[in-house]
Amino acid sequence: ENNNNAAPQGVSAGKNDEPGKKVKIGFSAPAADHGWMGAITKATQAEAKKYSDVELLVAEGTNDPNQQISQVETFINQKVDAIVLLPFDGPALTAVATKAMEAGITVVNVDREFNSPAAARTTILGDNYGMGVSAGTYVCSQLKDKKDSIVAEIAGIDSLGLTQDRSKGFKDALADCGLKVSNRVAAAFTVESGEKEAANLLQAAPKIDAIWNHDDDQGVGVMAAIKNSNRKEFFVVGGAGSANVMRDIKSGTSLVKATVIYPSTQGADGIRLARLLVQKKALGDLVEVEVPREIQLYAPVVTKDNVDQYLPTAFES
Amino acid sequence: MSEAPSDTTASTQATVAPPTAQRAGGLLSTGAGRNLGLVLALVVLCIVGVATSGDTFATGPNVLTILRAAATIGVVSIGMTFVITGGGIDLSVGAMVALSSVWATTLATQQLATDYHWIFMVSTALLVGGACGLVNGLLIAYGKIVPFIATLAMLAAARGLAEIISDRRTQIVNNRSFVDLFGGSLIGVPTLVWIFVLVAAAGWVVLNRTTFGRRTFAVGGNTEAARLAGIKVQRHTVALYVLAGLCCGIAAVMLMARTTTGSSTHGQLYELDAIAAVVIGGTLLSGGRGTIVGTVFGVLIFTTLNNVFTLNNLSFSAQSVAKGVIIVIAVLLQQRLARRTTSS
Amino acid sequence: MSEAPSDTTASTQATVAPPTAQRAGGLLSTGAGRNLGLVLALVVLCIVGVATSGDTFATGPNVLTILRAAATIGVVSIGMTFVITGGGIDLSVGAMVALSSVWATTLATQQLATDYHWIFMVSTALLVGGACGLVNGLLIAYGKIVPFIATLAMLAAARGLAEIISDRRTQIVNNRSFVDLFGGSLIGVPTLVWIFVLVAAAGWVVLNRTTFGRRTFAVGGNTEAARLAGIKVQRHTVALYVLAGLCCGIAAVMLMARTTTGSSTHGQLYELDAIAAVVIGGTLLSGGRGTIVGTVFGVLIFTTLNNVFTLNNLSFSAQSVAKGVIIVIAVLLQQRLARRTTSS
Amino acid sequence: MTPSTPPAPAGRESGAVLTESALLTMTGIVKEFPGVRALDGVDLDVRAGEVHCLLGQNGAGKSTLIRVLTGAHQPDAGTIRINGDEVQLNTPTAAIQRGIAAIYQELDLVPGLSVAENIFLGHEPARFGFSRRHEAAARAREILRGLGHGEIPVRREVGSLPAAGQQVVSMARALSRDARLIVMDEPSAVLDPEEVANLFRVIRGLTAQGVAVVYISHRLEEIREIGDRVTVLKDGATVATGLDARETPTKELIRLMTGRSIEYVFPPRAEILTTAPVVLEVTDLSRPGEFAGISFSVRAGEILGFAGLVGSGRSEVLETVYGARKPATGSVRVDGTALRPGWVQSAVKAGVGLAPEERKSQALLLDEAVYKNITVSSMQRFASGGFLNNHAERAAAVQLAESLDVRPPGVDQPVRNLSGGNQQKVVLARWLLRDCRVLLLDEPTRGVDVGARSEIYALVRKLAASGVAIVLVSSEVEEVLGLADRVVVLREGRAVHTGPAQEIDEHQVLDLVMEGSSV
Ligand SMILES: Nc1ncnc2c1ncn2[C@@H]1O[C@H](COP(=O)(O)OP(=O)(O)OP(=O)(O)O)[C@@H](O)[C@H]1O
Ligand SMILES: Nc1ncnc2c1ncn2[C@@H]1O[C@H](COP(=O)(O)OP(=O)(O)OP(=O)(O)O)[C@@H](O)[C@H]1O
Ligand SMILES: [Mg+2]
Ligand SMILES: [Mg+2]
Repeated sequence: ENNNNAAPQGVSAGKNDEPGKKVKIGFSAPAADHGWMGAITKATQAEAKKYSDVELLVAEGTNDPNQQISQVETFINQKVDAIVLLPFDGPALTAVATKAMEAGITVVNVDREFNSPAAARTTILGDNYGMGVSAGTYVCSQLKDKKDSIVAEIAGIDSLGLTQDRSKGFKDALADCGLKVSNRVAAAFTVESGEKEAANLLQAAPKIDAIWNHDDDQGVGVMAAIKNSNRKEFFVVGGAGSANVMRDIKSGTSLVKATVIYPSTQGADGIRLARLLVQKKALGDLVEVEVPREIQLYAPVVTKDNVDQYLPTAFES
Repeated sequence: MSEAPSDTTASTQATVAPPTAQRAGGLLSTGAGRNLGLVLALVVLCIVGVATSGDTFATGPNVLTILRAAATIGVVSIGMTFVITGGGIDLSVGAMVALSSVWATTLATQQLATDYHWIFMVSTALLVGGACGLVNGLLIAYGKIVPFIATLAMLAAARGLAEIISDRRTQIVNNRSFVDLFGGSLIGVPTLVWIFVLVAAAGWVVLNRTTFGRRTFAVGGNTEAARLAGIKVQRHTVALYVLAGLCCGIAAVMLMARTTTGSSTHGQLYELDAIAAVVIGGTLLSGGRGTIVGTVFGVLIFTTLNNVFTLNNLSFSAQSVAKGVIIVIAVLLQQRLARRTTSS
Repeated sequence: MSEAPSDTTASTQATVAPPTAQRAGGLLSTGAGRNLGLVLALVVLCIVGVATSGDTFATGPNVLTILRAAATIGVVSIGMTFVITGGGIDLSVGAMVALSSVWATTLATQQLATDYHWIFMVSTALLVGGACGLVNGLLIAYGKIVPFIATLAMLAAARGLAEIISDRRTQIVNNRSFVDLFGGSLIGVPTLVWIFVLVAAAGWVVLNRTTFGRRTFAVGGNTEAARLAGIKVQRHTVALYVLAGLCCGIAAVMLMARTTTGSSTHGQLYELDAIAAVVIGGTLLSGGRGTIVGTVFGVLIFTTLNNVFTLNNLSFSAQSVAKGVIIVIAVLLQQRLARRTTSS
Repeated sequence: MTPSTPPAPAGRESGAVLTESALLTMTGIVKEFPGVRALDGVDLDVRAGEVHCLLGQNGAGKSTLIRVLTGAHQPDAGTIRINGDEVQLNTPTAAIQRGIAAIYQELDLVPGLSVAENIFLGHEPARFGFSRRHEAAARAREILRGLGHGEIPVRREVGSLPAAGQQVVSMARALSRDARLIVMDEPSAVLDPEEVANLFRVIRGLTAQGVAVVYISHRLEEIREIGDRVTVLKDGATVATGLDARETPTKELIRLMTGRSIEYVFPPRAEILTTAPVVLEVTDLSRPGEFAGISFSVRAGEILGFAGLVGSGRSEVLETVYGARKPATGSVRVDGTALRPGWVQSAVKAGVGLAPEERKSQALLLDEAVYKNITVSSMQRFASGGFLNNHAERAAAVQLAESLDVRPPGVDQPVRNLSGGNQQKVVLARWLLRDCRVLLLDEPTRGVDVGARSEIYALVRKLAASGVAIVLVSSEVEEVLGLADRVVVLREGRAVHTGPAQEIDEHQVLDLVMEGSSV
């Protein structure tokens, strides 16, 4: 059970936390137009504050690659030591990230992957496909006797690659147990869009057995819509793992029976790794003296049984 | 002075068009005619809905779903109708909804609501919306900043402020009686829909039956004429933006009840949705002509479109394309129809 | 009927103020004066930039960074200036950029580029942009759909189509020579900036020195008068939207070079950014008055603002608030200045 | 035409002698616009119950003075007294409260509102903010009836009324306030003789009740008929005041206004050769509800005049010939080639030009410079490969502006800043610049002052002499008869008479126009 990378005390206990050389880190991320992205930025800033030797520069969140590129260029001009970059679109930021690396700046790629290994020193990824698989597997485990079950999916922003990956994982996992997604809508990761799309979805499908909702923040809206419809015949699996949902799961009275974690601490981990890399330190619990090239975070399923383990690091959406 | 009958006939000729053409034109231009196209577009949409998923589309719950979805953006659009009729535009509506919802769900406000009454939450939302509208109005009327820029600035500022206040968290509404009342139903119809109906009715009365409404047309249609007629144009402009802000406050309350949250991400792209509904309803973007009934239809058309798409399980991208095509067809149809009935 | 010379002199004397005052007024009202405010706003921004982070702000690379960021949206804004001056609006620019970038980076197009020349990618982007603009123009000029609605429909349709074509995957540009050329530099200045400069210069010449530009002002200022003056209003309107579409095609090429990708998510909210730049530059949203120089300043002001923010490490949300406040202050300042210089 | 005088005891004599105490005194009024001193020390005094006429050339400052009086402009210097008390008219409301109402030169109505709503704009009958529509409608109807236009539907949108109807609404609006002083800025410009007579009847009724009227017009014969006293403005200053409206010789008035003497006559006609080729040929043109069966032809060098009442469809005929409206039947040929119906381009290409009736909405690019307005229809001439030669363009415009005496003379200012009459000259200049085969002139002298008017007459003649075929529409019968070679009289959309101008006189035309009886 020690697969959880986000346990805060674990890594920081060693001598790595002792102040070292000053590190100037630039951070750029998409617009905080949904809870998870807001949590990412917050966690990143909070993490940076913990270290007296880290100076964090935060650029305005933007969904325009053009503007994000110029933010990275500005960081290069400012001669920062490292850049933690959560690109709106991985491939679109690859060129400028490569440029930063060539300028001797340590680039840490977060969440959305570049398409060139030369563009980042290390990459921290959530497991979007794995998230879908986890959710699908959980749904299968709950519905294994009923082959004609109706499964619905409320996705996030459909034009993002990560949504596609999640949906693919979900579909593949369901296929393994002979289920399929009957109804699917895409919201926009916001509470409001979640409510709106869920309300429509509930009309489209008069009977449902399970719903997977990609994002717990939009899930608040989804649950509001479900409550409005007075329907109770199904269970809901969440995504991302917000504290609210975990508390609901813990209470046991909610329709939400499980959620799949998509860690919102990726940016914070990015800060730590960037600092270690610039200060030429190793990752505490590994024997290896270099920080690994890629770290993929695990997407565990949280249920009533193990919720206490995850609640402390869950994000308050 | 004797009025020779022949003279009167001659002057009738000069000052008004022939009576037959006039009656038809009058009827059509005052509402039924223009709205006929909108009604038709809506009816066609409903027929498509029934044809493709009749079992669910035509049910009571689904109709209520459509209405509930229309309610929030509908209230915002009513406010927008006033602003646009008065010759302005408001890009900050979405941001004002977000800020109002966040401010009305802070710990402090919710504490007040818990201790005393949820009315504190509602009035906070209205106050915040009204205050933002006031700032918009002052900047535009007295600062002489073009509405587009002034409200764009408000958009950025209000959303930023909402993020700061909420610390970018989704704030959950704890007050049960608030959620039960506004999220509930009255005689089988959701409270939200009642609110929309009330706001729309009030909007219609104000726009068409009060001096305030008539002056809105004057300010939007011919500002200089309005000024020369002794209308306090600047004060009126401020009032219009305050009104839009208040509508955003109401919308925030509705959204808080509907989603049980306040959030800085609420109301995204409301500005586009509201303007689209208003314009498709027949209000002139250049001001001076506006219709509440048209706006209501505009909102219903967009919401029904969304519902029909979802019922049919269309992919998101296909929805987009279809939406664009349908809007164009609907408008063309409506225009053709309006032209034919007017010319006949 | 004979004109006594003395009379003429007298009347000139009486009705016209001393020549110096007149010339000053004329100069100020025709450009330098209005732009003076914009120049000042930009200068103030730069002073703030230098004061708060002089070591990086005033360096060559940073200036190039600002210019590079301004280039793409700048080209879009030039096209938008034409459309708005001609009395229209184009909400679909961002979607057209996305669709052009996607279409120009499909496997098929890239294969052509690899086999023959990257010119195929560029011309695909221009063609797609131009074609979308053509559809916009036809719907507006001949279909008589209001520009707001027609281009809103195009926004939805083009973005949806871009998603379908790309299957919502980001498409990587493989053609090295394309990326090297457009992503590279010429005499120390990035190719993108050169393109922006060229497009802006061409735009200025066309708007101010050609019959096409003159007609644009006429159509935007008074459509009926333009029609009766013998201008082919409909054809001209179509041309304006095609021009905007072409600019989006160029912007797509620039974005493809800058990001080395084509994607359906490119160009988000470009419509708002471009309109804001155009309007803050002094072009009238109601048409008939437009300035390319103003637009360029508008774009530079917004881009510099972003740059100064990034350099100064303001908190995320505070940046939003500050942006709103600064826009308002800049516009107020500019107006006050323009008024003072004109009245003196 | 002899309009019946109202039975009321009112009259100009009684008005003039009613009271000698000044109701309004304006002294030393100065108003400057950027670059232009529009008013340069104007004095004006108006007595209760009189009709005080304001005369002056285009751009003399009449409208500006009026706007100062109604609080629309703030004067830079000078005092305004009402009943001897000095007042500050900072806003239109302040002026309205002091009993000053106005009919502005440019119709200031809200097109989207109904007739009744426009009449009561700003002081709607209301209770608790709710408008009392029935009361408004009833009162509006009453006022309109008093104006002799009870037939105008009070719930109709004003934007759908023709210009004459809108002018009536404007008048009704001024009357809806209990005004002591009503200012009328060229109210007769869009009215035909019949309507003008009606207007005068109303004015007499007003003065009989002690209301003072300030009346502005470029038609001197109107001044003689209705005015009591005259004030003349020239270049923004009062050059004469308190002149007797009936006794002062026309020559004197014109000299005061223009500083020179002008023969207010029409230039002599040239002989039209019957062998001259027919340039414009219109056959059986009709549009249901507007006009029917219109046929006429114009030879090179000929001027064809259209006479008729407002609303008889003259403008529609011209616009249809031009292609701005699509005819239901009929054809238009220029030099023998048929034009594509309803297609302005085709007319323009064939060398047809139209100076439309409504200069503001149909002709002018208000925010553009004067010279750009003049050259907009002839741009090709100054362009090579699409690029404009600014120098040649401006030079041509300057020359025309000078020959028409457009004031102030600079061609770079926006047309919006010009006075009404000067704007009209700019519209004319546009078509003079373009070498037309056929020129359609709709009310070319509307709002144009005496001096410029005779210059325009001379120009039109000169154009005709150079071989242009001209069609002229004017509500001033005298103008049609004086300038045209042949006259068509329209009545309710039908040509009731066509013939040489010399063979018909003003009375006959008016009889035709109103009763349709044959000559
Ligand atoms: N807003 C303005 N800005 C600049 N100049 C102006 C403005 N309004 C009027 N003027 C100028 O003031 C002068 C007087 O104009 P005004 O309209 O009062 O003339 P007018 O006597 O009414 O002429 P007309 O008989 O043609 O109506 C003109 O030279 C005009 O160009
Ligand atoms: N916008 C309109 N709506 C309805 N009827 C109109 C409109 N404009 C004109 N008409 C009608 O068309 C006919 C002709 O109008 P118009 O005033 O243009 O004639 P006219 O002979 O050109 O007079 P004038 O020369 O004074 O303008 C009238 O019956 C009038 O009522
Ligand atoms: Mg005037
Ligand atoms: Mg006419």
